[in-house]
Amino acid sequence: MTATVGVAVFPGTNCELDSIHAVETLGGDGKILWHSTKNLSGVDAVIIPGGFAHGDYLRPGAIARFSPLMSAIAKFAKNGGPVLGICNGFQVLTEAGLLPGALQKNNGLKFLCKTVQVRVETENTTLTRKAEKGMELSLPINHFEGNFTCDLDTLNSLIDHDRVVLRYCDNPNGSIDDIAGVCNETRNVVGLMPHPERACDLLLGSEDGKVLFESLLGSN
Amino acid sequence: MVDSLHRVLGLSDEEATKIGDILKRTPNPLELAMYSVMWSEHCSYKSSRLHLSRLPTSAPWVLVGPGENAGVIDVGDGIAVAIRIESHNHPSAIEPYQGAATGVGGILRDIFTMGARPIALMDSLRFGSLDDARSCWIAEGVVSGISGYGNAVGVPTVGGEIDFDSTYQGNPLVNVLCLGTLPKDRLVLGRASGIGNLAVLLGSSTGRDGIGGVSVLASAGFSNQVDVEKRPSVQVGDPFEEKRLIEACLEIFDSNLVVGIQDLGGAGLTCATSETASRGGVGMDVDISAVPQREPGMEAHEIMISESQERMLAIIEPNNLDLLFEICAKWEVNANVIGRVTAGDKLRILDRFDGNVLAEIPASSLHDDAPIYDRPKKKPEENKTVSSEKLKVKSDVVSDLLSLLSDPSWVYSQYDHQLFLNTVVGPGYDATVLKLRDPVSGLETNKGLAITTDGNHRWCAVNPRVGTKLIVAEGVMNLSCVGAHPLALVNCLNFGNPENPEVMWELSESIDGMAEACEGFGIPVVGGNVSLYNESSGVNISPTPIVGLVGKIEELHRKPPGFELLEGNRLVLLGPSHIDVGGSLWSALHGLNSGELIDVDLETHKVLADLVRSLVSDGIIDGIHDLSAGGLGVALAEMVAKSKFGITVARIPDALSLFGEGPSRVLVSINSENVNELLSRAESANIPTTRLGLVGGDRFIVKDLIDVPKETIDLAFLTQLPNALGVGTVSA
Amino acid sequence: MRIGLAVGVSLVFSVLVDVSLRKGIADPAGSTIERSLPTLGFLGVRDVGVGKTIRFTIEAEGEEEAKNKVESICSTFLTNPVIEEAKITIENTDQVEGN
Amino acid sequence: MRIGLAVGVSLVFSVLVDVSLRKGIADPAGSTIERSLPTLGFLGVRDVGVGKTIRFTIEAEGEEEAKNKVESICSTFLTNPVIEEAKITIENTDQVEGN
Ligand SMILES: Nc1ncnc2c1ncn2[C@@H]1O[C@H](COP(=O)(O)OP(=O)(O)O)[C@@H](O)[C@H]1O
Ligand SMILES: [Mg+2]
Repeated sequence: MTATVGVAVFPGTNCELDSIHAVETLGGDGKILWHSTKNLSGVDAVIIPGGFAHGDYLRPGAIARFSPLMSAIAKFAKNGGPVLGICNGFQVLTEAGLLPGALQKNNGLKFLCKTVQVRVETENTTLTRKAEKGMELSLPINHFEGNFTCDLDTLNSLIDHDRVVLRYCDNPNGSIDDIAGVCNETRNVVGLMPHPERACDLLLGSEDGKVLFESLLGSN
Repeated sequence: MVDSLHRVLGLSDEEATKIGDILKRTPNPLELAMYSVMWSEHCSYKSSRLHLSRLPTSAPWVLVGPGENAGVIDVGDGIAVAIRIESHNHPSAIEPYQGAATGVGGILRDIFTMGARPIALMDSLRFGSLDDARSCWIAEGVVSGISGYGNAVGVPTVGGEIDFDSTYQGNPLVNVLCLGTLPKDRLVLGRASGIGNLAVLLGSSTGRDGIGGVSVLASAGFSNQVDVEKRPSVQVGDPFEEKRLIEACLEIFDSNLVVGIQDLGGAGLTCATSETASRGGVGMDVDISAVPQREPGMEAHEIMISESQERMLAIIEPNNLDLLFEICAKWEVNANVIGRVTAGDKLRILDRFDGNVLAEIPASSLHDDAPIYDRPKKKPEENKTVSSEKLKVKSDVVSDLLSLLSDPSWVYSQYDHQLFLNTVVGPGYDATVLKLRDPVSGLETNKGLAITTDGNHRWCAVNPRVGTKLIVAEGVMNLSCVGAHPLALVNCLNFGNPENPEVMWELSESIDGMAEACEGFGIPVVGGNVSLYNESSGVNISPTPIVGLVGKIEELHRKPPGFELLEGNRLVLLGPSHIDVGGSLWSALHGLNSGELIDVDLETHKVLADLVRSLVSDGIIDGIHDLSAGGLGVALAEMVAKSKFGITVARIPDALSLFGEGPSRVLVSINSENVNELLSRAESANIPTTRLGLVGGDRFIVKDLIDVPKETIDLAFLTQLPNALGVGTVSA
Repeated sequence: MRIGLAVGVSLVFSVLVDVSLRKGIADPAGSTIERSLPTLGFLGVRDVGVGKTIRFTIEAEGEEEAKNKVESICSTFLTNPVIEEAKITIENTDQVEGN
Repeated sequence: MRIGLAVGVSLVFSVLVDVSLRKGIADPAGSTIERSLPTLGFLGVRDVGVGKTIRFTIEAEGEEEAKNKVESICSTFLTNPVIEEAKITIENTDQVEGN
């Protein structure tokens, strides 16, 4: 079965082709979804990829979340469709209220591009069902605003409901409770700061992202 | 009044007279302003053009040489590569973040102007010493600016250089290189042709940005204490606008809508309109009222020379206008028809298309008639030779080694260096390796591109001719270390005030050295940039030519060795043993900047480069690093700091052998089983070898000289930059 | 409210939105500045907080309408209520604009 | 200046630095926000400018010293006067602190 994955593109998005490449390496079909459309044309899953939607002006994701495409994605998610937000995509999802919390500037106020170790904290999401809890993955991060924050009640509820999807082994950016990725209540919407699409090729350093895309592709 | 206006604008009396002769009348102030920006050093290369013509520029694979916005070479498989390097030194001195950011924006436009998608940036940076607070502030801001713009515009910064030396106090260097790929048949050139065609301005509106920036900022030195109010207005970059502009332009090229296109850089509209017209052998009418303006009340000359960022000028046939508008609307890029291609050779500036003529100039005179100066040259007094004896007495080997180590990862971890999934070897090694993909389909070709930037002002200060040869040689060896052979070179010549005969001599010598090396290695120079007047408070910087080399890897099926040291590896030094302290990093550490430079034997260097390339591509060695600044000691320590093991080496009798610098030397780490293969290959190539020692343990041991824990090396390497620069500013 | 304005004619208000982080939300920018100041030789600085301002002009028929409009722009767009709060200042610029 | 304070005892001042871009300098963030507002359904907004605020407390022996310190922090660290200008507001918090 070939899953078709829609990849959202806002002006300023830049990881769309990389995400499509990863999806296609794993046997899926990638399809660009332009921000002004409301039509998801029957895709099986949606990726909101990394980049700088609308230049990240005001706040990352603040303008993008108003696009027609985002209302379509919200509806898709509400009906149980798998949605993955990577980096800027994670920021868009929090701004849109599809995921809790917010992403602030990194501690140390520097953009960070490097490979980090993250730990899979739950297998029970559309992104991790083929991974194993406790598994460590080597994934690149690439962000200035990746410092996940939320109030204590939200944090406790995330923990109590097993909604922390990934944690950093060595926190690079100050994220609360080392959180690198979270999911929504129904576990079909996942946001994470690391870039799994950059970790699907040994020649580029790591293949650890594959298990995440395999989960997403086989997850409906 | 008008006759002194030309001086205020930076034109000499002779230049003003020449303008009168061209026009056969007295120029009006607008015309004078246009000549002044186009005849500035920055735009006209009036002091360097004569000398640049000595560089070799052709090879069968060169599609476009110097003179266009970027050089373009054929790399096979129907793919071409566009490459260019440019400086943004003076703007970065006063507003580091925006100066560097707009430098990135400018070089990107040079690349996509050619029809190429920019896929990689490199930055070559020079700042005053790390113990100077202002220099640190500048360094921090520049790195943030490159990070802020490059990351957001979505082009990875995959490598570069950074160095600190008091010669750059008050005058930092910010050179940025960009490389793009294009289908060979999509090449677009910056010319207007076809009478009646339209000139369409794409992108940002025009403000009073960098008014006089070209002539004032780039062509005259300034002192450290610039009066805030008198500072020319600084350009602010908008990477989001540029990203949309890139996508819109590439879509416009794919739809075959343009006759020619030109980016707006130095001298803004004046340069773009006159350059496209004169290259196409036509004239152009420009309606300044059609130019969208950011501020009210802008005057004609402000509009014509504004350096507002993120703008392009497309020349199109009128029947393609609607399609062009459609693509621009999709990408939310403003597009306005501001000019018409006319018969004849006149560039006319009008207040409306049927309105008053504000200026009328032969378009080509702004370029072709620009003055060329053969400025006087004078060889400086002979340098006194540094005595290595004196250095030996002064130095403590361990602490010297630790002071010479510096890990640039503090810089490049702020840059997205992975976007587009090409980066096989990222920053931090001898050269960057990218996958070569088909620019249209994105499919891999199983071939690779390698890029490196190199410069060394210490060598060039001692001997600009030999120093420049050595830099080119280093670039060639860096490419070999990742298995690539060189295809083309671009350069940025950062020098002091050309009105100083000694600076002119340095420039001329440096160009001769570059020409000699490029001819010897068979590498064409496909582009470059000259930045003069790098001085502050009357002191010129040391000559700093920077070269960027691009090479090709024919089969990229495994990661090149990198700095890896594996337990049990043997360490072998390849190449001649001739070294000295002249121009070395070690002597600079002790405040000595003179001495002799050992010339590179181009033949030997080529043979070694071939040997190294074959060792790398045949997978015989585990780790490799060419010897450069800091000599053998720094190369060993860098390899140790980047791997898990220590080393024990011998046959290094003294500090001079450890830190001396000489050409054509490469350090390899190799499995003991492969050592004989290595030695026999070296022997048949007639390359001397020295077996240095072993990898293993957790100490850094140079018999009878150094014995410290590996951690000491790691710590010195890792902490130097963060400790000095980590503090930072908050402006972003 | 002015008297005598034709229907559809708007007043122009100038607006300052002063955005700061909610109490209890960590402020990485503020703490980075606070940490760096002593190394630059500036002592005795505490409780650094970094926020942003958005200034603009807005057309409305009156102060009340302006206030409502700005509040709605603020809460839906200019701030992220999960972490930020805003103080709004509105001034009538006395400019009248036709439409 | 208060009377009766022991030597070396400082007052604490609360400071607001309001940083904005100088006139004529391009403001990409402001113009992007302005361009997007109509599509979000908000009309009549113009001249959007984005700036930042830095709030902190500082110890000094008096208002004059506080002012000098803040100005120096501002121009050397918090802003670059080439493109930004800062408005400084200082208030005495009436707190006294030993040192
Ligand atoms: N400013 C910079 N930006 C990005 N990468 C850098 C920068 N400075 C250094 N690097 C990376 O660090 C590595 C080491 O740099 P350098 O010491 O100049 O190398 P070498 O002496 O071998 O030419 C290079 O591979 C380079 O790509
Ligand atoms: Mg090198």
